[in-house]
Amino acid sequence: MENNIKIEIDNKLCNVSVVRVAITSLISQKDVPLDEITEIKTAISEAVTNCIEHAYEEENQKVVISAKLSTIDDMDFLLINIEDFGIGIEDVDLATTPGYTTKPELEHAGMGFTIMETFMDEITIDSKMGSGTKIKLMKKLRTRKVSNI
Amino acid sequence: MENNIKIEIDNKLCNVSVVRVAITSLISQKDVPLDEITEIKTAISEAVTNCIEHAYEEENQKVVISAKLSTIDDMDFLLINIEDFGIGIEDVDLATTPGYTTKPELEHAGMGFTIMETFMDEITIDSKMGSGTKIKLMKKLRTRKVSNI
Amino acid sequence: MKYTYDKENESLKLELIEEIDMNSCKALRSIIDGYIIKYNPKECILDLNKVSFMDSSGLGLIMGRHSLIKMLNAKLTLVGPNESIKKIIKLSHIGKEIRII
Amino acid sequence: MKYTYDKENESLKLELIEEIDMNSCKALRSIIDGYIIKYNPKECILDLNKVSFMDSSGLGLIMGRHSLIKMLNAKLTLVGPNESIKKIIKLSHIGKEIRII
Ligand SMILES: Nc1ncnc2c1ncn2[C@@H]1O[C@H](COP(=O)(O)OP(=O)(O)O)[C@@H](O)[C@H]1O
Ligand SMILES: Nc1ncnc2c1ncn2[C@@H]1O[C@H](COP(=O)(O)OP(=O)(O)O)[C@@H](O)[C@H]1O
Repeated sequence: MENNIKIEIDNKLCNVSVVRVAITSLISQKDVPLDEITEIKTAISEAVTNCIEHAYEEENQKVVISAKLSTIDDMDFLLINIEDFGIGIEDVDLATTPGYTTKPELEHAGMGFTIMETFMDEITIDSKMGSGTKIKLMKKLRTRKVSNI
Repeated sequence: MENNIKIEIDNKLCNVSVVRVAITSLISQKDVPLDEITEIKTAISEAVTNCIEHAYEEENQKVVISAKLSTIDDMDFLLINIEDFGIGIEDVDLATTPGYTTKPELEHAGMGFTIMETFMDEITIDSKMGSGTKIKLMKKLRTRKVSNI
Repeated sequence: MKYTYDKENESLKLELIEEIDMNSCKALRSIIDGYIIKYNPKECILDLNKVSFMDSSGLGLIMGRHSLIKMLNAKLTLVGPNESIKKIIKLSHIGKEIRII
Repeated sequence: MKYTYDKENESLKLELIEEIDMNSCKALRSIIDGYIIKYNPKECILDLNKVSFMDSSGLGLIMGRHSLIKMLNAKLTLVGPNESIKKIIKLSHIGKEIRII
């Protein structure tokens, strides 16, 4: 069993909440605890905000989010890809250092990647200078199972 | 000024509410009255549900929803396309007749198109047998303007 | 679903909640019919006060229950639909046949 | 934004609401600083009880206000963050520098 959703947004900050509600609605098909939903929302918010804040100079660029909810052997997994086609990340190790940001003047905390790592089970960063960045996030859901007793 | 969002879902009924919340979140960027939001949600719900209920025999097929919010001369317009790649509609005139449904046994009311027509300003139906159906919905939003007094 | 059966008036009241769309309808249908068949009431009241959203699938649901209830020689009453739901009900022919409060 | 200024203790309390993300932060920042500059309080309390969602942009917002408030020789207190927000705050170095109630 699996369920797929793909969302393509313009690079506007007001669209980050559109993605959050859509993914929340998707996950809610499973009986996932509220705190886990909040943490997943936060991780996605970080990744999407990054594409909008760091990837592009121009407007009317795209960010693509695809989410897959899949059940394997009674376990539920959420896989999310967040992709932009912007400038890319030069040094991924440096970028993922807690507190590192190239936009301190805009009060970025430099904690986006740290939060994604903390709140998800797995993160893969695939970035190429000049062609874009793709973040893969994975989480095994703490789905409440209906007991048969 | 415009803002675009595109959502691609698997043909599962549980995904209709994902589309509804996403579009609601998009429209909420404008100060639209609640009853108008509800009516737009209803029209979209009809169109997406139709693609899932009528277009396909198999699972794992796609429905694509794209929404454009655009401001022209201080007026806000919402344009939504709902598209499937399924069997198509043989007789559009018949299909849009109030009360007409090919699935009465599943308690379909046959009022989907009537509701889309009632709640939106414009509807265009573009359907080809064997290749799919594309519904275009348009509505001029009753956006509350901030007064300058 | 909250339900109240009023013995004296033989009336069954069912309180629907949240969103009624094609997805939720399938479950709702069999639950509602279960109550109706259990109590065989003279009147069935569907309370829509807590329904924030309903599309034409809800119309199909109401029409189907209306047919069943008519067969049982009882009547159907709708309570508290919001404005958009009222509009939807009035678009269909059952708008004339069912009492809406 | 609801605010209360307690003259006796020279403490300013600001009640943040709903979601704090990069989009809402930009407006929040200038409003909060406006209040701080107006009252020049000894203590600034950010009430997060009604904040259901905050990501790292909120962390940046708090860090920025913390710097401003330190420059004014005042202190910053956070009240009522939910569990995920607490986790986020503790991930950063300000988790050690700010009082959280
Ligand atoms: N999608 C992206 N495209 C280009 N650069 C990025 C992207 N995401 C992150 N970065 C770079 O990585 C840095 C660290 O990111 P992050 O940990 O999220 O902190 P912050 O967003 O607060 O700066 C950013 O400051 C930016 O330079
Ligand atoms: N996307 C579609 N693909 C194929 N057939 C469709 C589609 N949408 C609508 N139809 C046909 O048009 C009829 C009327 O649609 P509608 O007015 O929405 O009523 P209902 O969905 O309740 O049947 C449907 O019963 C179906 O036969």
